[in-house]
Amino acid sequence: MTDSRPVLTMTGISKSFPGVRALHDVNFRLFPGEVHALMGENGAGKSTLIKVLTGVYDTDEGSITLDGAPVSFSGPMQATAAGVSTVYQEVNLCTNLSVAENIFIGREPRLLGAVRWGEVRRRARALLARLDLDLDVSAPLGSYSLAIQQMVAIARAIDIQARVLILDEPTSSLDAGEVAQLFRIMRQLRDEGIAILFVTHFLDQVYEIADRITVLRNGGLVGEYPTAELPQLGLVEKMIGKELDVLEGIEEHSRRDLAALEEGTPLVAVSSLGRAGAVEPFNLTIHAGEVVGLAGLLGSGRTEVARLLFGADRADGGQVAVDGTSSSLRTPAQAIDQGVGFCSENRRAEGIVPDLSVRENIILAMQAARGWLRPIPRRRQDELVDKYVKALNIRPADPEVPVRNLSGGNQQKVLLARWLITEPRLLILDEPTRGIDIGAKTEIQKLVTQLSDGGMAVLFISAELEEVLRLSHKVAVMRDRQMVAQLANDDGLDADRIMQTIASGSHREEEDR
Amino acid sequence: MNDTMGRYRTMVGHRLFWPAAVLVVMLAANTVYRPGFLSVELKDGHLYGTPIDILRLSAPLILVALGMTVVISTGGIDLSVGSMCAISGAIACMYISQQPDQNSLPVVLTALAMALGVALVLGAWNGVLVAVIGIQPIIATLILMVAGRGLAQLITEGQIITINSEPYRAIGLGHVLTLPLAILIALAAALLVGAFTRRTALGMIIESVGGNAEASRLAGIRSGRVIFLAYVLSAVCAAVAGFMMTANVSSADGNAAGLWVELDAILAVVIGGTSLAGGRFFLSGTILGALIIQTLTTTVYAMNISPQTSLLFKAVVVIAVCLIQAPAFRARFTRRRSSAPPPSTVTDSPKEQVPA
Amino acid sequence: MTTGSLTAGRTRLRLPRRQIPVLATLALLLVMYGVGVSQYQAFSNVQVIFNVFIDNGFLLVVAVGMTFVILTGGIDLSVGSVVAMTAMVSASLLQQGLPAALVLVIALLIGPTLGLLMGCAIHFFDIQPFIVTLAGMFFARGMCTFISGSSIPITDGFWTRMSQERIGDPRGNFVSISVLIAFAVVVVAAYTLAYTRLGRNVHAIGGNPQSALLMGLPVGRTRIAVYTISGLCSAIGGILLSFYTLSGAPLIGVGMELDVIAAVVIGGTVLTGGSGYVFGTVLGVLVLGVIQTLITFDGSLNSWWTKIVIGGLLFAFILLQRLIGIRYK
Amino acid sequence: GNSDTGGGSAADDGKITLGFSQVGAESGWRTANTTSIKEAAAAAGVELKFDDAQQKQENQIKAIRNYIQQKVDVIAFSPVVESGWDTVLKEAKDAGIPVILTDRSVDSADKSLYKTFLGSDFIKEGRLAGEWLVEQKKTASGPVNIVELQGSAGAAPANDRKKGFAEAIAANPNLKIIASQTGDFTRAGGKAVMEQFLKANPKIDVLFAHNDDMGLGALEAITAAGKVPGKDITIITVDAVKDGMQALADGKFNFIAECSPLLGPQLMDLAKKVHAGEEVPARIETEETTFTQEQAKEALPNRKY
Ligand SMILES: Nc1ncnc2c1ncn2[C@@H]1O[C@H](COP(=O)(O)OP(=O)(O)OP(=O)(O)O)[C@@H](O)[C@H]1O
Ligand SMILES: Nc1ncnc2c1ncn2[C@@H]1O[C@H](COP(=O)(O)OP(=O)(O)OP(=O)(O)O)[C@@H](O)[C@H]1O
Ligand SMILES: [Mg+2]
Ligand SMILES: [Mg+2]
Repeated sequence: MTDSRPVLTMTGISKSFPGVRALHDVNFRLFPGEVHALMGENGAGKSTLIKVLTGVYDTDEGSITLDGAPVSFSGPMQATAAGVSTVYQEVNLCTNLSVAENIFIGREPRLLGAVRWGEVRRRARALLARLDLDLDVSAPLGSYSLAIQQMVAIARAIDIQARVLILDEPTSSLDAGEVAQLFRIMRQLRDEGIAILFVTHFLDQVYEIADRITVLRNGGLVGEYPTAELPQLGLVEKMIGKELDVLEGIEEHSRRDLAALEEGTPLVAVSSLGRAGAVEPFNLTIHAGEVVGLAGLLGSGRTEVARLLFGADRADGGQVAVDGTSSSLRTPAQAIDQGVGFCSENRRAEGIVPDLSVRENIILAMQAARGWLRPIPRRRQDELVDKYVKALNIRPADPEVPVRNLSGGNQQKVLLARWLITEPRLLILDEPTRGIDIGAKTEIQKLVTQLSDGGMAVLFISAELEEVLRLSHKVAVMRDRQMVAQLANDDGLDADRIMQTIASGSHREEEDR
Repeated sequence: MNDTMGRYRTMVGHRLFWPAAVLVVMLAANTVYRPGFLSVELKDGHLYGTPIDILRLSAPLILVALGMTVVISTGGIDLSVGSMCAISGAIACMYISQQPDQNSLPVVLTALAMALGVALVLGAWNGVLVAVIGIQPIIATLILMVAGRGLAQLITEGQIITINSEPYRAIGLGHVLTLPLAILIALAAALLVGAFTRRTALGMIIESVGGNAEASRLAGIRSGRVIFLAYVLSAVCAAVAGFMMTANVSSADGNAAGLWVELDAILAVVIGGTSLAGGRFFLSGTILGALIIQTLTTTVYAMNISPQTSLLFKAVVVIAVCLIQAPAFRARFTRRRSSAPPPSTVTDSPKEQVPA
Repeated sequence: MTTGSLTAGRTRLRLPRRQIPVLATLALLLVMYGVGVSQYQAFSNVQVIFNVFIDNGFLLVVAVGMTFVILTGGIDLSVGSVVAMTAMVSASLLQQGLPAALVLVIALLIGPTLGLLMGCAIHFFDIQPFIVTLAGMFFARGMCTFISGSSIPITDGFWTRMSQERIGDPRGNFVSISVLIAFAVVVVAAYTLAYTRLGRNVHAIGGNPQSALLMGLPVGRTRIAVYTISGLCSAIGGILLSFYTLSGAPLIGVGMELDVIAAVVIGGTVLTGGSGYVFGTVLGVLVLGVIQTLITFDGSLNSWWTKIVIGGLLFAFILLQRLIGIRYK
Repeated sequence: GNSDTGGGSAADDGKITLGFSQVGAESGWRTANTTSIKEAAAAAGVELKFDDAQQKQENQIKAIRNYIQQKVDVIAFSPVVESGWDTVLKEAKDAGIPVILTDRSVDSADKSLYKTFLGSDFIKEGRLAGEWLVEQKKTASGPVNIVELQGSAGAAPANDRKKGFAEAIAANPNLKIIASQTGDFTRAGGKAVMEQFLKANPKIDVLFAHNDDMGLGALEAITAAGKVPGKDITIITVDAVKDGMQALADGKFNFIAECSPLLGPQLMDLAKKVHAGEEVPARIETEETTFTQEQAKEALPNRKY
């Protein structure tokens, strides 16, 4: 592979934002027919490098060549035209447009200048079929879950006749099946000679697909390595820049005595809560100190369960009892009053308030619960915020920067902090580790265990089954927006059994997963 | 050297620097045109002079713009403020004019209370339309903008109601400690709104609702209430502004009072740095914006720019103001002048941020 | 849809959800018309409908331009003044004896040029559309009074013909040429929005400008184009207005921008952008026109009651429209 | 609403239907005008269809079109602006409906489009004001400094009053307009402008305001500046509405050129005549006068508006 000339080189790239040096003298090469992983902690500068490359940001210094010729894109439009196709971190599509249009906008098939809508839909369907997706392509994209949107974004990128394909954390919200699908296509494209730049925080995925790895740390280049020559441990050390001890995986402590936990009145008891078109009525009990995992495939309705429980969506019927007394959790505010917290998977649309500072974003839920008349004293705010900025290693560590300026992973940590300071009795975490680097991910997992040891109940949703298994006392399995099973996390439970539960009785089209 | 340079930079980087600079330039231009422009003298224990006029005349606009700032910050807009001024003024003046003793303080207070009561109701009406029924703010408030002026004229029966009430007149023209009362009222309102929003958590909550309504809802904010409150506040501010406008000329003109004030108020808010898309708001910027607008109007009079060209003149100034205000515009010049631009001003707005 | 059960529930509401706003508006409009017919005898004349079009043709054209702008999430406050300026410029040039064709060309160039400049200011200098177009509004209105303090009549033959030509059926019902021009503009705009890249980019930018940029769409170009289009529509509207009144008056069209914005929003376009139809805008203009006609037919309203009733009708209409189940956004 | 309107039935019961399109309700003057017309219609047994155009020409044209549809017997209107009426007036003519203009005129070349114009002569009003001033300042030796408060930029009364006044004072080169600014016909506008006039010009001898309201606003500014209105500064206005007459009677104004809004009775008369096909003069001027302070004191008790 490396004997050919690089299709893309970036030399001496530097980029500063007010108060932050996001990139400093970074070099990067990309060869045709390789999958190149760009690795680094949250805020290391991966996304910035990609944005500099595609002209979203101007460089302060440095040069870029494509096929040996110097280029300087003025924006994604030019980059795309030159054959650099990008899926940026966070879904960057227009939710008001249809699925098909999101895939083809900007390069619709036309006849005499008129968009051929039939053709657009037909091609979109075909393209999605390649990704194993069967969607109504003329429905607005916004009616689909974030994971689907992510897949649509990928579909858009791979359709472009590109020489360079850039994927910034495309897998963060995908489940194993979808990831496998994506990798199959990536390999296919690689074999066609396309150069792929791939960002992820999943080490397994890197070793599964990447040919080479470039590591960034704190905006600086650490090095470029063939995957084969860099063992996992070495990679992590290069990323975090110190010896690895934090990473002693958390022992599978969670397999404690479920029966003991489940004594007494449950903290939350849900009976036949449901919403037409979203989730079939389900029952669920969660006890104090219990971690309930929610497993299921993409779009199986996990998020919908969480939203119903939190009152973010109105349920059609069913009851929720908190501490044994039936309560109404019809709005988020009511749920929060009852001690429920909900960290949404869609951090951009439902999580952060971009203009507000890190501090304000963190105290938002707590302040809302106290009412506006009782502001949290500034000293207390600073204490709380400092504590979690440190605990979660939020960078930059300045609580007064607008949260919009943080890297994706750091934004996620801010959201987590928002809910942690409210000290809820039941915390619903929907993909909390999405887009979070390996160090922080372990931190969060540790945190969840600590919290549950301290008596907090957690509803934990994650696309990573291992993570769910490691943390949960009990796993509820979703299939087709139905809660099909609740399995105690004893020694008998593993990923395979969950997959089987999901698969048994599922529809034909899903059998190959 | 380095220190002064740094201080200069923080000053220039400050949000209010450029609007303030514009104001200063306008005042300077006036002073050059007429050296006595800035002079203030003490007449009968009152301060008297053009700067005082500007302050006094901008008081109603400041009030309206304060309420507007909060509404805009929630992601809304209130077009009905002009009508609200007319209605409140009309009610107050109408009531006073019907009383045998127009100079009695209780009469005036009753009038104010009645008008404020109606303003509360109308503000609540707007609030319900936007926050509860979910009508787009511009249309929801357009209803009252149209109908409200009709209401005001209905109250006055299309006449200009002239009153002869010293206490009421004082709202617009009275003096306390040599300063016009109107200025003090506006100042008090600004401090009150400032305290209410910045001393409590209300400000942050408003900004949060305006910045991302769905995220705020999921964080437990009852955004409906916040939005509702914003419209009520705006109505009350407009009502007080209506008192000032009518007191200033001791008469209520249902047609002319507060005409186009909504545009001026929005302009003031935007000049002050608050985005029409909602989110962060800046009360001090709004006040500065209102002063700029009033100074501009006064300049037209003071320089006796002919009515035929005064609109052109205003347009040119407004264009200049917004250009100078825009970091992207300044960046072009900074970049041209110095090869190594200070990062604080130049990269302020990465290309990615496209305003809605 | 015949896809599997996975998608069945999800698509359930799609079709109605998208079309309901426009259909509801249409239904309400018909109801309103029905009320008029039942109340006032002459209301049922076909010419009454034609008159609504004749009297609102220019408004319609301007509203179509505004629809583009609002779809991107912007706003254009300058339209009323640009309409007036175009009429003033035409009138004064014709008064000076320039040939009609040349005047047409000049008049049709001014609006788009101003729009282009405003679009550039909005895009390149990152200034809020509201403030830029407000400055444009002052400027254009200033130009009006600058050109002449009083109204200028137009006596040109071409203009007179365009103004007084009646295209009609044998029973004497007629429309003016302006109506045809307005319809042509509507059709072209609807086609542009639905079937051209420009039109689709407009929707995308309204949905999410940052995403549109990252998707490689020409955000800047589109945004500038949109204000230029609005300027062009205002210019055409101005020409139609000058046909309509055969004059240019410095104060004509004051406050028109609000009528236009109202029409667009009543027509179901969301002010924050990304969703709306030209057909909705047509309905919005008709709603305003029919309200006006109802009030004139009544003929017993006081000046202030006129305003109150307009506000009331507007309220009733929007409330019903809303209750019939439109969930904007 | 009444359901039996329109449809040409009007002639059957011998009652005339008059469609009247008013400019708006932008001033007390206008309201008095509207009231007069309504009262006169009721008194004369004319069925009135009234429409308020809210200062928009488009609305007036719409209203006239609708009157044509409703087949009213006579159309009357106060045009918002002078130009732009030919098309719709031609339609009225084709429909056989006579048109009467009130208050303001139109500039159509084709005079057959309307039967008559009933209203004041704004130029004359300005001239009367100017002539009175020339007469007053006949003996003035030095220059006389005049400031002018104009009506809304572009409005016909503003343009014409300015013109008439300027023509009249041209007779005496001592009379100079040193500042002229629009006060938008409102008290607030008049006051704000006058404040600046007073600060910019140490010596103002005369104020000419295009209507009473601006004059009344200016009064306040003058008083606040420590000057005595009517003495230190001679004040001339137009209109003669009640508040203005009061100020004149109180000696705060010096002269008012009347512009009477009471056109109702004359209009009904004319409407009946044109409906009956009688010839009417093409131009009928409202009976108007001027007031000095003494005349105002006399007239004030029995003024109707
Ligand atoms: N628009 C911006 N303004 C200011 N600072 C920014 C901006 N965008 C990024 N940064 C900063 O630049 C640094 C690098 O961010 P970047 O998004 O490249 O990180 P990343 O490596 O992609 O992290 P993650 O894994 O969390 O996505 C961060 O410290 C971030 O706060
Ligand atoms: N395969 C699919 N085809 C069509 N629509 C889907 C599909 N998957 C998900 N959706 C959409 O996603 C919504 C349900 O997803 P939800 O977010 O509850 O699932 P989830 O289990 O949390 O999955 P995700 O991993 O996407 O978060 C549905 O309402 C539907 O609109
Ligand atoms: Mg990133
Ligand atoms: Mg989910």
